Amino acid sequence: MKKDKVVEIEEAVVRFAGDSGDGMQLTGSLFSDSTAFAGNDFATFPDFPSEIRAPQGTVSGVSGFQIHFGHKSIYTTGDLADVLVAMNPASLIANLKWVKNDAILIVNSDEFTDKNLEKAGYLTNPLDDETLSGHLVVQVPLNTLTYEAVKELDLDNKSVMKSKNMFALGIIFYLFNRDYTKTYSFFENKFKKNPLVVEANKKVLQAGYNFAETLEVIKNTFRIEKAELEKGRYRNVTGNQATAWGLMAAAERSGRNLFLGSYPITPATDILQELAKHKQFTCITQQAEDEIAGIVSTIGASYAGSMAVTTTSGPGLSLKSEAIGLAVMTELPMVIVDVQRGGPSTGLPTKSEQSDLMQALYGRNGDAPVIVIAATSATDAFYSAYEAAKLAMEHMTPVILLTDGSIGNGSEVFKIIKTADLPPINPPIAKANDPEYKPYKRNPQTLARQWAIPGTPGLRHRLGGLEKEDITGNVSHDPLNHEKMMQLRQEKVDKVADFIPELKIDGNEGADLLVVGWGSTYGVLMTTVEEMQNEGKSVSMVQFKHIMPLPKNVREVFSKFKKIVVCENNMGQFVNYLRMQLPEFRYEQYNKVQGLPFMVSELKQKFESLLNE
Amino acid sequence: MKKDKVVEIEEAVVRFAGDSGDGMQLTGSLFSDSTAFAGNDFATFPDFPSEIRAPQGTVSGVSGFQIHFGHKSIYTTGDLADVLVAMNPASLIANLKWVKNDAILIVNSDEFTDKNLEKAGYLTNPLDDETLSGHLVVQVPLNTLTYEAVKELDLDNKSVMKSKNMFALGIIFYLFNRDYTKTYSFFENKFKKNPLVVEANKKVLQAGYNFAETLEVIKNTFRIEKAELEKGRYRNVTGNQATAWGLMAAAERSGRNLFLGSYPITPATDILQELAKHKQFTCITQQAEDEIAGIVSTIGASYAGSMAVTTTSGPGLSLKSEAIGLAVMTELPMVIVDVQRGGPSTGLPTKSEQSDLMQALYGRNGDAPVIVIAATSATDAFYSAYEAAKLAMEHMTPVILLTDGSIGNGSEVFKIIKTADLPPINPPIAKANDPEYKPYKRNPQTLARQWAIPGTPGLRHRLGGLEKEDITGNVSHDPLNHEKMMQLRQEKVDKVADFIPELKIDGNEGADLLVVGWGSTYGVLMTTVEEMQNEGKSVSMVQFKHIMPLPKNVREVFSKFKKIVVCENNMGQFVNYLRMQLPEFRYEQYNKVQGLPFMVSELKQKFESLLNE
Amino acid sequence: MEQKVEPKAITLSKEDFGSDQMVKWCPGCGDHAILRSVENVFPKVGEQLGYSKEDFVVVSGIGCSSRFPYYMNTYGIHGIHGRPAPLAMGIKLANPKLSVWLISGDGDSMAIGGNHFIHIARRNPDINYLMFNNKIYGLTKGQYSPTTPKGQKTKTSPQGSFEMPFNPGELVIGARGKFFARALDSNPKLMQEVFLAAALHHGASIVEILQNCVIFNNKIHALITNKETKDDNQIVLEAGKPMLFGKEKEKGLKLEGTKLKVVTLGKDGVTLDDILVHDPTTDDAGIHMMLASMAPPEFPAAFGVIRSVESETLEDAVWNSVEHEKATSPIKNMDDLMNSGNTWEIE
Amino acid sequence: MEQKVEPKAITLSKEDFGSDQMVKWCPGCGDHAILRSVENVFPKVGEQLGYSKEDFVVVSGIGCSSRFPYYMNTYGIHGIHGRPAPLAMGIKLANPKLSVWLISGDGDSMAIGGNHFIHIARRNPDINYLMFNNKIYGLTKGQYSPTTPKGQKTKTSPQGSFEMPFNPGELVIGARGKFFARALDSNPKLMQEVFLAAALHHGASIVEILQNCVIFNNKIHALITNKETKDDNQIVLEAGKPMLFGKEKEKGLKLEGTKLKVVTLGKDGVTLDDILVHDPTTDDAGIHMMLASMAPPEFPAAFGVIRSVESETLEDAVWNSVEHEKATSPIKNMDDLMNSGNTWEIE
Ligand SMILES: Cc1ncc(C[n+]2csc(CCOP(=O)(O)OP(=O)(O)O)c2C)c(N)n1
Ligand SMILES: Cc1ncc(C[n+]2csc(CCOP(=O)(O)OP(=O)(O)O)c2C)c(N)n1
Ligand code: SF4
Ligand code: SF4
Ligand SMILES: [Mg+2]
Ligand SMILES: [Mg+2]
Repeated sequence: MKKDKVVEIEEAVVRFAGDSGDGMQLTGSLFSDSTAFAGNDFATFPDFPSEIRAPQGTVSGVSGFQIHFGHKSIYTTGDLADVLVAMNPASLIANLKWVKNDAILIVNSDEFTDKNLEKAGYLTNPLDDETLSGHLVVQVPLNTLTYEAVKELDLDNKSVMKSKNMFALGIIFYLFNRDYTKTYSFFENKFKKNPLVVEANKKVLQAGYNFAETLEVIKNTFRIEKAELEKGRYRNVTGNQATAWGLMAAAERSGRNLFLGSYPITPATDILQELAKHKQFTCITQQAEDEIAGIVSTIGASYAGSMAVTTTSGPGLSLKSEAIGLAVMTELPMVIVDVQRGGPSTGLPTKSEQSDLMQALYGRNGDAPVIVIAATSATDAFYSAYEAAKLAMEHMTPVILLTDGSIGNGSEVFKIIKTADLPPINPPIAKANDPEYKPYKRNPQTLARQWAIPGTPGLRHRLGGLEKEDITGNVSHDPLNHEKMMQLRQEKVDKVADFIPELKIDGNEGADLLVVGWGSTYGVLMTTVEEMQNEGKSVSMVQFKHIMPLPKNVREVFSKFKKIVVCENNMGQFVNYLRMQLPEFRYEQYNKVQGLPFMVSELKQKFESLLNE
Repeated sequence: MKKDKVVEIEEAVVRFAGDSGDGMQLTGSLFSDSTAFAGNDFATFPDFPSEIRAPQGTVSGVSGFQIHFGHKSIYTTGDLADVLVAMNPASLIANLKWVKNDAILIVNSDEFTDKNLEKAGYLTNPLDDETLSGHLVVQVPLNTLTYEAVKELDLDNKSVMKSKNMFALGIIFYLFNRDYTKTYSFFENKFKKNPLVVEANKKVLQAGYNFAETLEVIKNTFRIEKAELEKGRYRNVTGNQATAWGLMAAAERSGRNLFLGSYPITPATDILQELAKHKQFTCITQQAEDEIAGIVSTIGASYAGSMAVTTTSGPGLSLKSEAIGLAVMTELPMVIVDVQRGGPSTGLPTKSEQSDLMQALYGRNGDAPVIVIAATSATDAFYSAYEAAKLAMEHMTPVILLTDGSIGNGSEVFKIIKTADLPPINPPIAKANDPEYKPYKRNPQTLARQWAIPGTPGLRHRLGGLEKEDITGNVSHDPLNHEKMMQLRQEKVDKVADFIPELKIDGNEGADLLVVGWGSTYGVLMTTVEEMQNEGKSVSMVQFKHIMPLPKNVREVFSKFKKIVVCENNMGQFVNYLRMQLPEFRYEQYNKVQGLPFMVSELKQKFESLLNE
Repeated sequence: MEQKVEPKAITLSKEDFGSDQMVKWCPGCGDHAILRSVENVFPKVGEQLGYSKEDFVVVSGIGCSSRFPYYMNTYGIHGIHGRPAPLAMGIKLANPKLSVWLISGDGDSMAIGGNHFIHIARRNPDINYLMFNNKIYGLTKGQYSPTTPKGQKTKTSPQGSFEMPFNPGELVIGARGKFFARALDSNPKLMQEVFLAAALHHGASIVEILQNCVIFNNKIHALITNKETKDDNQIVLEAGKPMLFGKEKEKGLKLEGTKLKVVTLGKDGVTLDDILVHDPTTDDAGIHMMLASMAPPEFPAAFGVIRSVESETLEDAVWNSVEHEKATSPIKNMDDLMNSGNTWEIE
Repeated sequence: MEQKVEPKAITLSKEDFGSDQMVKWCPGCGDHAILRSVENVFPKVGEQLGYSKEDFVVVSGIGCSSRFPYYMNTYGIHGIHGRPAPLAMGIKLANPKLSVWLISGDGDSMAIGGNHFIHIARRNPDINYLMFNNKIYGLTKGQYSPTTPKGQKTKTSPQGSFEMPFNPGELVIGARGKFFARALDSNPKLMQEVFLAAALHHGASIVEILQNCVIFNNKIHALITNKETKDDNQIVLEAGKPMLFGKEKEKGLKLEGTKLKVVTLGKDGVTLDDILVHDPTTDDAGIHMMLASMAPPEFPAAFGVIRSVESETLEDAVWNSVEHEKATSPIKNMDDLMNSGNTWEIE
């Protein structure tokens, strides 16, 4: 029974949920690819436990993947889902709070056995009682149908069950009118060595699609128009991948080799893994014995003339603190990427948070200023990483780039650019035998010292963590020299404000409320503020990407608003930083520290109450 | 020629300076002892290079020791010296800037050879030109006279030269009318195994004293009345020693064994060295392989029920950041002592600075609040350490105690107390087989959880760095639980404000200027403010010892003043912290980052200009 | 001070240590079997050394293996990555009467925790250190570890690892460790024997357990564990016994010049007298080093207790000193201390 | 990729490396003599391996010894405490054409830096690592270090140290290091030979230099260095030569059972044939371990190159892979990469 009715919609949120072994991340990313081919804009949000495969059927083992896609530009991963795929009772119970009131629930009814219901913590079967009322429940015996689909193939039980996620995907493809054959090439690539598995996956996917077609409960399918994106070539990137690519692009444009010294840590490891793949770009990755060795080898490589990078997440940044001080003192360029996660301590390692800001700004002994910038989205991570590297090298200083789990693991549509169109990078490399060279002589515009690279004739010099004499760089215990150097190091960072874009107000100057965010909250703040503006509310926003130094015009911008609210996923670190930097303004604050992104709905409520105060 | 004229003075500053091998630290401390016996109050300031014995005769090798003593209470180590002992040209050139215009300079003329003058960087002999005009220069051929004094003893050259500092000390003893025989017992103790050396030192000391008596240039000697100190028994302590003692007293009073896990680092090592001496108090000191092992073993010992401590300086605190997060999450008590030094990085390792405040407050991943308190003087280090340990155990949280090089190495007169008079310490130790025990159940007053010590029947539980469920302490990834626990951890620290003294204003409420300091600047700020008050200036002050949380009445205190100036030895960390915590006030700031304490003179100038603005 | 002054009469069972928490390792992970073996050994340890169930403390770092403490009903701490050794040492030094067990992975112990690993070996506190060697980072999903073979492709070594791996036994011995044993997740009997031996050894007992990570490094120990090859690729060392292996115990180890050699009894005139006899108690590190180094295909991998040398423990040295100072110091308390040395009276 | 493609014809002298900075070690400190030996060796290294004076980089941690880079006229970095190894490795990986020298102390290398120490040994980058072992923390004024003998009183061990020390050679070998040598601050000839051998060895060359700290640990090596005892307490090992020592080279080393033994030629029927011949190149660690362990009074301490085994260096492995990927990857630049895989066009 082919449905004739195709409903045109603006956007949708689909959430895939199953056991850690059910392949939900893969299912989600194949659906993202298909969404991309369909020309929609989208953003994704993977949500998985810190265990690899917690016991099957339990809530702790549930792994989720959410995608928000649409015809307009998509800035968030979606508050609540329109469609939920639940591969077992545990995924249903764990995810029901994340779906809309009238969502479509596709559940694998084969798994709703007494044992599984008990494991999930259901006292009664939700498929039989009122639990799901209001929703459109599509019960699918996924196991049975998957077996059915491949019964003529000579496949072992385990392999069959491994492909049942494709049956679910087939259903969703049908629901959104997608061409499932586009996914075939993925199978052909991934299971190159096992044609039987390729065949099975194709069959199962197709079976799912066809099955959906026959389903009575599904009254209509949905179509979302191609997004109104700028003309050009596009691809799908995760934030971590984009970060890696931004760094590689900066290495290419600056003519330096890239060196990465890093120690694996969730959710930053992907950057290391991505860079490790690209030795052909003379991208040297060293998996260090720990985070300290990671950054210290980075300092060594920077001294030796590489575009040097270290990547980590919160606890790893803690371990790097002492060495960041050495980088500050030696004034060597490097990018330190912190993909923030839920803290403190080991905290919530697979959840996202913005709580390393203070650590990035101040987490080391002595007054040791560095540039701090924060990426605002997965695609922006590309540009932020590029800019971080450019600033590091041109200003001869470490730069801390803050992203977070939601950016790093999330994916978005990325417009492919030409590397040549990126701004040039010109590190101040000292010339061989330059008689004027002095290790701590500075460029008057940037206050950057020169980069004199070992092996270069005529520039031998020594660096180190003891206080250095101005100009000569000799060790100095002189009291006034120390004070001068403290000021110079701070001024060098402050002067970067001359080289970064000014803050841009989204909305009217002088609106009743200025919403302030930084980093990854951009999408959700933006969506909220735009919605409210469309509703006629007097709300504007600014999103900070440059944190140390702040853009030059902040004071001017803030002074145009009577009420300022700073929103962030921590206990109030940026708002406190603003209180320090711009004490003349009064700031309201709104914080969410749940390891989860803000929702448009909760932000709206907060802003409205502020407007009504 | 016995001088009849004894001039009564209120106070004096003496500075001993010589090569690193000349024993100036010892000379200074023997003079301090004698000052103590004389009943004066005093404070000392050692000033030595980071090299052990830099080349003899060079400025880099100069080691200095300053003592400020008097009849009234002494709060500073003195701006400029009344008397300088200079054992060679290098010590003269390096220290001349630290003496008053009409100082007495006692110089070892034997060392003013062409070679030594050149090494020191003198083009002409300062003893022969106008360099020292205005000063009373006492040229003493110290080497010759020392030889002379012990020529009948069968002593090798090296041993003879090693005792020449005692000749200088003899002179100073004479100048200040001291009983040099009191120092004999020190020789007898120190050189127990070598009676010849005891004899030599006695002879040389006496010879110096007698020689001074014959000197024509010395027209009179000085006497300083006994200080008006409270009745009681006194002794001399350095800040590091006082810190160690405060900790040991807390262990004794709380009935816990003391455990210290620490890695040596200047200027904190003395605390480890002091505690290592007292195994008889069941004071277990473990010199760890690094700072991380130091704090982590401390966490282990705390879990096992010890009063656990780790000590370090700035770069070491950086290394401990990650583990502090674990201590916050496990809510285990411990004291983390940071004896701050000049930063950033290795910086100025033997100089003092207050620049680890931000690191102490925020230097770790996630929002991870701990109690932060700062000692205000060498003697206060005893009480601060005691209080830190009390707060840690009673509130079940890590406490960071900030001291600095000037406190740690400086010494002061300490009034001996009875341990029984210290406030009691009652850690919330869980009772065996308590059926109500839950790992994260809290005391409603303090929000402290209970301390359940391994080996105790019926309380088995597991701690760790992953987010914990409220009450049960089980691992929890629940979003709302996480937010709740974040708040609880912060509130627990905030509530400490109910258990610490309120801020006390020195001076009038509503004075034209409120001087604000924290930690080690107390003495010099106090001296300055009192002097100005005596001059009729409208200046008051408050000194912060409790930083996180701030005393409850800060807001009330600040609101009584129109102008507030925050003074500190860093680039403005506390003033920024105040801007965050109490954004409603306007703060002026005065910073000195030279590895040197403030001088009364420069503070006065600043405060006067603020008053005149 | 002796570790236990008066051994209590104690009866314990496996159930005393079973936890109510869900065990969240992957199905098929070698960690499950290790957990079971530890649960089986604790009652014996308690009974033989006089520890009651509250005296056991299980400490770990971070990694799949390090979730262990949550899965046992004992006192326990799950620490931070790489730092289980100082955590355990702090506990043991603070209270030597506890039975301290340390659980760690190859990354936790030898990557970020390498320094503490060698220092605990050298310092010799009486701690039982179980190191789960799956030659991969499990929890972070498949990066190479310091024990991953050179050339192996992993997520962070897509061209094959460039690094020579550590051999944990060699490292322990090089760090002057006094006890090293090796076990296998698939051999519970051997595990339990080795764990008990570790517990009975008074000092830092480091046990490497070859553990299979089914998800990210499946069959990494296959050469050693495969049914077909295992008799030729494993030798279980026993104190005082000749070093024989093979299906029929027909092969043995011999020292030839300065090197070990595999020989076959009866071949080339080799007799039982030529075969080395295992002495785990000699302090001489050379031979233990050779045994720990052995690896297929040239040699069988050695299992069982390879080295077990008596030596003063850290906590005994420390606490003996405490007792001595208590007995001899004239300064008994803080009041004594404050009033000692140079003091003066103001009236 | 070979370390040096085309050796340049280079002439250098000691003066090329002399610094204008004041050397601030204590008079009489062993560090002075080591500095002079290094200044003497660099010209030879440059000439033999084709490094010009700008190709030398001297890297260190923190400690008295670690002030070294300031006292030479080369490129140099004085790092942070314990981290010279990753600093040096970063430099060498970034530019394998540099001659990288690492200077460190016993505390810097084996206390806080212990992890990096064992990892550099395992990874085998071509770095020359000179570790000054004065068995004490010099710069912080006299605390015990990981090589301080058990029982020694120091500022932090007033009752005598409670800890078994490391033997650096054992640690290097246990970490699978390929080169270990030992030298003495008071023997410049031996130092220079050993430093040159370290430079010529392609891989991580770790040299322990017994160094005297006159201020805080004077005469700690006296048993080895004393005029009266030194012939009996030192053996200088040479490749291919029998292991003989003593004033008249009358004593030698023999393997008895699994252990080394000191024997006297002519006594008990001992002949030159019984004496072990030194082979630094065998990969077998057992015998090198025994040699590194030797210490008076039972044995002479071994000097010279104890172990020198060829093995691929880290940077060769990495850069060979770079060359290979450059040659074979179809993706040549970022534009290629961005356009690879799944992309789509919006018109
Ligand atoms: C400071 C820090 N760095 C990195 C990590 C990330 N991390 C967690 S476990 C782990 C390695 C796990 O490997 P292993 O120790 O071998 O244990 P396994 O999971 O294999 O049992 C890493 C790198 C972390 N949690 N903390
Ligand atoms: C992070 C850190 N911890 C501690 C110190 C203090 N510190 C400086 S050098 C040193 C040890 C020096 O001993 P060693 O490495 O043996 O060198 P030596 O001075 O004996 O040559 C210590 C503990 C430091 N500078 N940084
Ligand atoms: S990832 Fe590997 S080591 Fe971790 S639980 Fe799963 S199988 Fe075990
Ligand atoms: S303290 Fe010791 S190691 Fe340091 S310079 Fe002086 S003698 Fe040398
Ligand atoms: Mg592992
Ligand atoms: Mg040393």
